[in-house]
Amino acid sequence: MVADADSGVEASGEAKIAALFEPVARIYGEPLEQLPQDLYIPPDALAIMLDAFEGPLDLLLYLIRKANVDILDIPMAPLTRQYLDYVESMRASNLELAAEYLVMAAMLIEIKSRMLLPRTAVGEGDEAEDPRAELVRRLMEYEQMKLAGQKLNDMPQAEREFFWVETLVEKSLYVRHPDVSIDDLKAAWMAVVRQASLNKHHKIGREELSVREHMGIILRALQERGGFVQFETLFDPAMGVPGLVVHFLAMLELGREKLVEITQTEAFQPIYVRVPAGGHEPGQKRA
Amino acid sequence: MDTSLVKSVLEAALLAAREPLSPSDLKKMFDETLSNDTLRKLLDQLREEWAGRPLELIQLASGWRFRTRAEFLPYLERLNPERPPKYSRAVLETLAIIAYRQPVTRGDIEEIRGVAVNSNVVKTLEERGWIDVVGHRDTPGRPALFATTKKFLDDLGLRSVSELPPLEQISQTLELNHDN
Amino acid sequence: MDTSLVKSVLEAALLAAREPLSPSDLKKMFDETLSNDTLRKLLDQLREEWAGRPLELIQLASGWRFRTRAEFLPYLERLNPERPPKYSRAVLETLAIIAYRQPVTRGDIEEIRGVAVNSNVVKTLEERGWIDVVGHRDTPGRPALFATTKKFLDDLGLRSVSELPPLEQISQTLELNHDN
Repeated sequence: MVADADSGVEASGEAKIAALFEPVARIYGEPLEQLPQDLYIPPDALAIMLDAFEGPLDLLLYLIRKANVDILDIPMAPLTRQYLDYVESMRASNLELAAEYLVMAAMLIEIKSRMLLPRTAVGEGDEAEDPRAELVRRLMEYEQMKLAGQKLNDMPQAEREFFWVETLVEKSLYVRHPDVSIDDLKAAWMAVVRQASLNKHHKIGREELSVREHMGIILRALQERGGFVQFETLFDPAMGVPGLVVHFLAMLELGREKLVEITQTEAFQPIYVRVPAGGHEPGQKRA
Repeated sequence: MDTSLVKSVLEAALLAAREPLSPSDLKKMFDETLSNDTLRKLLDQLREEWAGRPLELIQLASGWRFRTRAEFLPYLERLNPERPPKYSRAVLETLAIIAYRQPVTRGDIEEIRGVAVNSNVVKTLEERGWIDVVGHRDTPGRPALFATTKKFLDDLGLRSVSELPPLEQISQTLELNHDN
Repeated sequence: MDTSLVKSVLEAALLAAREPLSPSDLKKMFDETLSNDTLRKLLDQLREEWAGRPLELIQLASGWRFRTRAEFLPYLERLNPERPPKYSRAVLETLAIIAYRQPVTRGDIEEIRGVAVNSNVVKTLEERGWIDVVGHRDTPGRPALFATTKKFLDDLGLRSVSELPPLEQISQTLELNHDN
């Protein structure tokens, strides 16, 4: 099995074979079945010819199409003679001939001889099968696939007729932050508590947690407003009574922890809340 | 989420993707559930918005993708001197048989073409990612069954094998066959 | 050649290119000579036309190319999710201490955890916008007091710190754990 030995890249194509055959047809100007026996094709050209055909079916199709005969009623005798002429010329030129060509030659001869015999019906009502039927079926299927291959080749193909769009995505432009859930936080806090065995002496309840949050709120407000404000201005009635109570407790806790100084010059005078001495520099973020 | 933002996200994703994006890929980007209808409508709108522009949004076997319009090829090909090779007739015929008759064994291909199939031909198509082995026929030797891939359809801009060009009705006689 | 066609060709090439395209690459596509000025003007026009859209045309050392705008990256990321990054134990514990014991100094955190607090840990949380300095304790060195921010509450879906799981519950869980 030697035919079809290509690596996928177009070698010479049909143009060459057409060029080869055209002068022959013109010189003799007759239908193919009457081509002379001594048709001479130079060995070099034969090699190209063999390359140009994709096998015996391709060669047969070429001969049939060239002769413009009905594929359903192939004149077997001239076709076989034609085919054998080519195969013989190739053999005479010592070209290595693929086995398929010889198998096809045998097949053609067999069909031709069966054509000479009277046909016998296989069963009642059955029409005797034409000895050419299988060959015709194969030729037609092959031709269909050959044309389909050309059509596929004619279709627009990615990277040949069009290009896919694939614009740059610079992942570094987006930093993905880790997700933290309340459960993660709880687990972390439990680990801290367990590790420090704080669970006995550092009970922090729900209320106390809001107190601690409000401590932050007061400190933040104080910082935003220059570190010295009147006590009442830190209380927003919108907080509601429970909110105001927690806020007040937070204020007391801040005082106890010496995080703020709460001052009043004398009774009934305004109360001031301020960042403890040592001063607060506005805009300062870190100590 | 604002519809025009959803559309912009879809556009950004489709312009940046290395592969066609399926509807389920596209929906994955949003917290809110996007119905198939809405998605389809937005994709159609995008396609229309790009109508007079250099790209076209097309639907392929494996999803949606933007590609350059064919009329820009003469310019763009000057940028990419390296192009996919032209395939030989052996490769094209083998591809056609696999595409139209799939799944087929190498033996089936040889039967139709009437010649042995060179292993380079199969390799060429496999390396292009256009065919692969989808199983084995339960006959002696358990020959591999070849079929075309999604990439083959994508590269040809097709949604399914049924969109392949219809097979030629073989005429009994051809007026003029070898006119090339 | 019509200017708007030249611009469309430039747009198609830049959208389809895998690599940045240099001015000389871009000029290669046209038979007519394109001056640097004209090219530059057309590229600037393209950049403006894409102003409100999901891509931006950027100029790099090696040439021009389209890039997905940063605000779309969070959506695109969901198409190929990478393993989500995680905070170290030190970061989580520090955050927990600040959340439950705010306002606290770094010294407080170190005392509770029993180890020094790496400044990267605090920086990580500050850069995330989850903690900030709300004041200074009036002790030598005036250490900064850290508290959690509104962004922290928003990001965790809390209305207030008091919605964090209360410690009673945690203690119970701990006791249960001790029983095992």
